[in-house]
Amino acid sequence: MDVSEINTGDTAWVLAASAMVLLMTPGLAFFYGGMTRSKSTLNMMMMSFVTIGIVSVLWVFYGFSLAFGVGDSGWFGSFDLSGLGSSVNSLTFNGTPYPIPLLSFAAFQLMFAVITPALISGAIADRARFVSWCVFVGVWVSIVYFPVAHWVFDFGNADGKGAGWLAAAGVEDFAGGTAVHINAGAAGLALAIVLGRRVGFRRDPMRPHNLSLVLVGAGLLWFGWFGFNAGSALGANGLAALAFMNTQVATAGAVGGWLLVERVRDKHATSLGAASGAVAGLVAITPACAFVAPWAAVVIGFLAGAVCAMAVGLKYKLNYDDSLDVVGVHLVGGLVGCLAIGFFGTKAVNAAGKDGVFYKGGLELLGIQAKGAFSVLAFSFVVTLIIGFAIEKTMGFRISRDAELEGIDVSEHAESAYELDGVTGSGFGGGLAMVTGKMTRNDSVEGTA
Amino acid sequence: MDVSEINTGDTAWVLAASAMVLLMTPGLAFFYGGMTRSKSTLNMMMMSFVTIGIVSVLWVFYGFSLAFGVGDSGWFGSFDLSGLGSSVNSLTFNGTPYPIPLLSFAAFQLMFAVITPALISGAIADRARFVSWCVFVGVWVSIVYFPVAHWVFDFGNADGKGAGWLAAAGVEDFAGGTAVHINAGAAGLALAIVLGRRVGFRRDPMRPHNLSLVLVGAGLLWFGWFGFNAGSALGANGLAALAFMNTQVATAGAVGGWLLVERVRDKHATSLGAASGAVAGLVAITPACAFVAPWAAVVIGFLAGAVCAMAVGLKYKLNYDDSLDVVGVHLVGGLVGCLAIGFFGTKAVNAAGKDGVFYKGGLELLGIQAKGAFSVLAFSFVVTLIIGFAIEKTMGFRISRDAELEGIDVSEHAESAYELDGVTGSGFGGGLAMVTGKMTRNDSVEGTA
Amino acid sequence: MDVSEINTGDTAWVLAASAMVLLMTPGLAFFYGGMTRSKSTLNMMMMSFVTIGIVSVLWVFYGFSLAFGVGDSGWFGSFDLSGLGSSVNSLTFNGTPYPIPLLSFAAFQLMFAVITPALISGAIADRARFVSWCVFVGVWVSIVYFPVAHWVFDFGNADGKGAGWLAAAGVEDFAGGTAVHINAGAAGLALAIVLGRRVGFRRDPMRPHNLSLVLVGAGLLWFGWFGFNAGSALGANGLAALAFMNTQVATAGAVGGWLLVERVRDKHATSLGAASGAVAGLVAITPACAFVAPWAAVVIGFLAGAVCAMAVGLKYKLNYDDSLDVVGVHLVGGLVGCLAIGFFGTKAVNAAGKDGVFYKGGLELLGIQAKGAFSVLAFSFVVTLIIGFAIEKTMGFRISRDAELEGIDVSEHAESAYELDGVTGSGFGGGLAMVTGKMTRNDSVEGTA
Amino acid sequence: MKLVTAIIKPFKLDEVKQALEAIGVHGMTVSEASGYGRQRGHTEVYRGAEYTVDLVPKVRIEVLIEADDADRVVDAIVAAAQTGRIGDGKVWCQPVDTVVRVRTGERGVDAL
Amino acid sequence: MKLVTAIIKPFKLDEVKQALEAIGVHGMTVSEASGYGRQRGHTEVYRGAEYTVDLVPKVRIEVLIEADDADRVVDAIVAAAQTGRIGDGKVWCQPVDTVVRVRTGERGVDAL
Amino acid sequence: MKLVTAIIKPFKLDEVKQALEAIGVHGMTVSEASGYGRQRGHTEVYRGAEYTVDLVPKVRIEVLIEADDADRVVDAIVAAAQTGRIGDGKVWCQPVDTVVRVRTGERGVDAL
Ligand SMILES: Nc1ncnc2c1ncn2[C@@H]1O[C@H](COP(=O)(O)OP(=O)(O)O)[C@@H](O)[C@H]1O
Ligand SMILES: Nc1ncnc2c1ncn2[C@@H]1O[C@H](COP(=O)(O)OP(=O)(O)O)[C@@H](O)[C@H]1O
Ligand SMILES: Nc1ncnc2c1ncn2[C@@H]1O[C@H](COP(=O)(O)OP(=O)(O)O)[C@@H](O)[C@H]1O
Repeated sequence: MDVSEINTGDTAWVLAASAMVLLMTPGLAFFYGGMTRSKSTLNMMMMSFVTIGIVSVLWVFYGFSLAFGVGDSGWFGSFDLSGLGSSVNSLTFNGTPYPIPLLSFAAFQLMFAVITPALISGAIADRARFVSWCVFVGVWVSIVYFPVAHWVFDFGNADGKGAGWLAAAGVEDFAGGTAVHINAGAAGLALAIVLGRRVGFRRDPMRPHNLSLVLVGAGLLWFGWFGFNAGSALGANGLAALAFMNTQVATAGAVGGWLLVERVRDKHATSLGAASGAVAGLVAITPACAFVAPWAAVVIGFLAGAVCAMAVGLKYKLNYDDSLDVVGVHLVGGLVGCLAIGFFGTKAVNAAGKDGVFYKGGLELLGIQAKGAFSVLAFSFVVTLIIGFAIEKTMGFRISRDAELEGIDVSEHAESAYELDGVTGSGFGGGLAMVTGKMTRNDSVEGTA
Repeated sequence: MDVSEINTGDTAWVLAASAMVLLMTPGLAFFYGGMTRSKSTLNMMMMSFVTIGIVSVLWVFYGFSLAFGVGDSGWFGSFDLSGLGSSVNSLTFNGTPYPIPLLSFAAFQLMFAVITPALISGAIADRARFVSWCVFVGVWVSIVYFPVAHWVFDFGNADGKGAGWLAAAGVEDFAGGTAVHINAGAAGLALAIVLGRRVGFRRDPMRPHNLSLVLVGAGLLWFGWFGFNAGSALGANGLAALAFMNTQVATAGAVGGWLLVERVRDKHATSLGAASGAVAGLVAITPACAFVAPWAAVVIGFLAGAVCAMAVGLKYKLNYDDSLDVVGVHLVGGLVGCLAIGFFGTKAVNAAGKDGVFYKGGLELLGIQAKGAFSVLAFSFVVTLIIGFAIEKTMGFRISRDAELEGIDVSEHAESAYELDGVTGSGFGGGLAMVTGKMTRNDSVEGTA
Repeated sequence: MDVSEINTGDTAWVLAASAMVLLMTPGLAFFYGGMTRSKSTLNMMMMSFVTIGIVSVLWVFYGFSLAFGVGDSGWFGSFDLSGLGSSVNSLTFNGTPYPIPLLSFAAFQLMFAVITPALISGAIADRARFVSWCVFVGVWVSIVYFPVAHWVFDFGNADGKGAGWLAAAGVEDFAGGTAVHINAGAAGLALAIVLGRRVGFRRDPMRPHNLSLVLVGAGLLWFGWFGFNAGSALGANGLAALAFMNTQVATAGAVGGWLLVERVRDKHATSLGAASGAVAGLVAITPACAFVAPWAAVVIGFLAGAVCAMAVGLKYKLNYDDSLDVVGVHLVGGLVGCLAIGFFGTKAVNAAGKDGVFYKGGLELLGIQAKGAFSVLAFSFVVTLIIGFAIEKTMGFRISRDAELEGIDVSEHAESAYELDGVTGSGFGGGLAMVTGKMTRNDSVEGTA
Repeated sequence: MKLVTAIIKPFKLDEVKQALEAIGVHGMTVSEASGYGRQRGHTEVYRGAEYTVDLVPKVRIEVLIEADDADRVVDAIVAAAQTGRIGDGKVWCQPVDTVVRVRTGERGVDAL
Repeated sequence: MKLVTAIIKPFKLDEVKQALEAIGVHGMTVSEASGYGRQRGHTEVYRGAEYTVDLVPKVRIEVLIEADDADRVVDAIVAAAQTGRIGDGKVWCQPVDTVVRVRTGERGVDAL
Repeated sequence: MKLVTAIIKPFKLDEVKQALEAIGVHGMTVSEASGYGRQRGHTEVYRGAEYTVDLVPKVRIEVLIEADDADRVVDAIVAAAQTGRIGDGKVWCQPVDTVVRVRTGERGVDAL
């Protein structure tokens, strides 16, 4: 294939979509950060931001290669793309050729690798040592995410070999219901178990400290998710448009589903519910967005919203502290979406797909989907448990009880998020903060002005 | 037209633009949400978020069809596109063929249908029952927005029939000055009348509780509006570039116009003024962006900024409580923009347009524009008044005085937006909140930890 | 060149990128606005918003022309494009022809002209008269930015003449390391000197009042920067993809570099550090993004993060009050990036570039880069100093000491950013604010309700 | 000299201020407080669980006055702050040894 | 009548509330405060400089009681708020002339 | 035992703290307040209407001291907080029956 064959329209869409997906991780940081108490919001957001840093660097050196490198295995790629040292003219091949630069494909996929571990962080809010989290992210993407991305997203080399084993098995997962959401959800459950419950879990309300911030996050996630789902078409075409439309209407349905459950159960529809419902819908439609009709997307979204609204209560019953509901939203929502394809999938909208139960396709597709979903779930849960306990036993994964009570922002980052009030935020900081000897290092606080 | 004829570049732009327009509704939520008092910000934002949900679902089932379905009428479409069940390969036809997937056109137009009712919500801040708002949105889009979108945006079927009556009359409204802004502004006025004034209107300042949030909203709106206006070219071409440039410079002019009025009148230029001015400029250039030269866009923007800055005081004079100035900004700004085309419109920049007063075109174009603007204004105002009173008389539209005083966030959503302070936000929630019997339903708050 | 030759894919990408770059300026407003104390955040954000307004208007009338107008000089353009009155069908020529509308190129470049002066504002937080700032922006872009943009970004007319003297000299600056960052950084230093130190500098901590807002800003900047860097390819191609990937991984490296320095020096990695590190990396990779390999981008980013983390302490040592570290991040980061090309630049990734020190290119490229960087630095610093002192001597540039102590938001804008608390934010404003005679102007506060 | 302290409902602040002005008291200090008592706060819902906030927002007013004015001031506050509904608050009066106006150093009644 | 004021660590508020309920005190007023004393606050880092915040978050509780109950109430608060670590706070008791319940105008003990 | 309460301008807090340290007072409790008096607050503009905020930000300081120290402490605060401009605030002194240190249960002077 010659470089002159680049399709600028496809490339434009993949570039724009990649930027949109990058924005999802800060969006997630705000969504999660607003949900914590004010004493731990910075740590929550830092977990996302540092994940962008760590995963992006590893991606250059071996991550992309491990996931998409040319090799024979269905389990992982190779090391032949390490360093991403290709010229600007290489094009993309993934099962079939795509007329977009290889680096744009690599950048797009990178954003998926970034957000997946970031999603996990919600399960361990308020209590994880920051250094341990950094180590966890590096290890986890290397032995969980990069391989699983190969399983699901690699459709093979030009020689017809090297497709991921789930991709080869016909699992339909357009944008990462398994590799991203079930994967992160299962890992979140494992880490919640490793780290244990927060002080005050099931006693204190621990309500969101800033719902505006939660909604800012939800808005940016929703926006970015169009890149995530419609960008997964790797081109600006009808498939992308279908994925786009389904993403929108499923999310709409899920907002409705969640709020309806709240209204009936609690008599009030909450803004946290609207935000959570939106995310649940986005999660559920992720695998399905290019395989179902728009009306079916509404139904899948509605189901996901309603089911997840009920699932977030499970942690209180089962007594694990999945603090910001990674399990209830991403694992459960991911399962709803992956399995729903088995029912609603139809060749009528996308000839590349299969017909599901409701389209006379029988149970075959559903079976394949279940295999994909549960394989990833089991692998991720078990390996994460091992990594988590290994870190816990060696360097320790949890901060002290006192630090947790005072707030992890102060203990891990020596910062507090807000200085809004009249006394401390008035700018008469000299009256309130005393400078320690350390300050002399750069002479910065002798009286001046 | 064959599927091979899809233009990937046009499609890429319409997809990106659609995502940008979606982001405008959360942006609007923040813009409005920051302007309310802290006790009603969540309700304000919820009105926008739930509108995304409701309208998107209706769009699938009949909304898109009612607006753009193939039929003979100039008043509404048909039901032939219900369910959006088309294959991924359908292309778009609207007056002329567009080489983009039909679903991308449907998604783009959906975002307009979403934001229009959301705009209305600003007029009734702090006091509308949430359920009544949901019902209102469903009814209003069905009998006001979907038809009006047909009037203005439908340029007819392949058989040459079915164009909207205003489109057929030659009304120039590139991106929705009439269908979106005048429509929402007139409806906002009607609802403000139906619901009546807030407790303390004209006595308490009711100043914005969070101007950072207002500016976050304004920033996202500005960004998304490029999708709104330049995306309305339905392709990546010179018209889109003209619309893009005009959008930017008109908005710039409007910030200047508004701040200048403030500076002269109040001696201070405010950040609320900058944000409001930006929105006023964006509104005014919406219909005009592809019909005028950039220098004219600056002038139109400046005028809109200055006029709207003065118009927002009207509500105090006329004693209607258009709480967040939907009338002063969207109705007035929309009128400025629609009528300005009659003066500044020129074939020199866009051969498809007409020449206005300043280009020796005489009063013809101005007359057409006035007809378009006032037709939509009158229809929207009257029908909204009827819908509003119908809801008020049946289920009730306004919350109780006590609930309003305590704050609608608590009364309608059982939430408060911020828990920032040392006592309630310290995470020692157990010390401050007592759990009612209800909690036992899911056992969630027996002492643990 | 015929209009039919427009490339819709390239155009789609440039339009999307332009919108993304516009969003950077609000993003910057939040990044800066969160870093100030709560009493001066609105002023900080207003400086950015008003800059969008002023520069956009000037751009239409002469800015674009002065930078890119057809002329013979290497120092500035001409006035032949004043008014941007071109038809929608003009295409772009800048050294070579680009199949995108001229207006899309003008819009894209406008966003650069907007953000550059906005960057400067961080150096003079809390203390600049708003009117003086407005005047400064108008003058500064006219005699500093527009010419410098010509020097660096204009590659000449169709007749082969009129390229900027630095562009002609072979300075490699893909997206504005010199014209944007070094330029703004040097100007920031000059203005910090002109305005002098804030009351309490080096005595009070003056810590960020809202780190969530800082992170929102950083997230939007990161997103928008993909448009900035990858959009500078002016097309959707391999070069854009390379720039995109490098932008991401350099930023990732910089977050790592900054946090590592903090961890070692202060024992804590802060969220302000993560946000600042990201910006430092984005700055440094800006000139280099299309000339180096991804692994080199990681290294450049890491270096920039680490060096800038140390450079922000300089102001305390040298006793100038560059309040939000425009010098430490943009000047230093810009220098790191521009000079790094001299080492890491390679034809292997981009045939249009030159080989640097590490690719057997010797010192030639490094010399050229140094010439470009220091020419812009010196010109900007000196001219800004002159403009600054001229404003200071004539209209005055600094607010009074009392106004600064009370807070510039109140003194310059008659607003305060937050009304969150129970007393003032409770909506019982009538209880807390007394209306002066002025209110009678519009009758707005006689008892009603 | 006496110190009168009042805990009232926030939306009554304006009326109390006016009532005090009316009887010639032109200074006071106001702060935020939360009240615990018979009155219960609103209900909040979080993830399907329902909470009653047991601390209710209140405003505290402190007024320094001449000893002789004590009853008049207390009565004025009570009259202005009363709604008759639970949670209206308390007003109390305490002895004060000295008062100084910081600006001038004046003591006693002159400091008011 | 007495006024008991207590400055305590914020996370002890709940236990103090329960202790007071236990001895029959059903009303109090709570507010935020910052304490300066032996206890030092946490450390914050900003741009490479390290600060120790010398004001530590505290909660202030005010309880109006009958004079005879003073010791019992003070003791109950001290017992409930004690952690034994520096910064536990202070409790003090002051005389009060009158107390009025705003809702009813009742005075003295009836107002509690 | 006495309780000295001072309402001062917020930016004077640091100087008052230092002045108290200088005369051997090492503990105090600080809180936010809003003052109403001769001093008027700043002006805010909203949608073309102008408001004068009549509550001005203040800081309240409470210091428990031995009765004998009262004058010295009051004088030190007044000296440190004075700017000579309207709104400098008030300082007053009240009797206290008992003080208890929560950490140890110590009473009276030992509790300070
Ligand atoms: N014993 C007390 N000491 C101090 N403050 C009290 C006491 N009892 C009540 N309060 C304050 O008075 C407020 C009103 O009391 P509450 O019992 O709710 O209603 P009411 O006074 O109308 O009977 C409470 O919110 C609290 O702030
Ligand atoms: N002299 C004082 N007057 C008023 N409040 C005081 C005084 N001394 C201490 N406090 C309050 O008591 C709190 C605890 O005092 P501190 O000296 O830190 O510990 P401890 O009481 O355990 O010795 C302080 O944070 C402050 O709020
Ligand atoms: N009678 C009063 N009771 C309680 N506090 C008062 C009283 N008068 C004034 N204050 C407090 O003292 C502050 C300063 O008073 P003000 O009259 O403005 O100036 P000055 O004390 O300089 O004459 C006020 O803001 C208020 O907090």
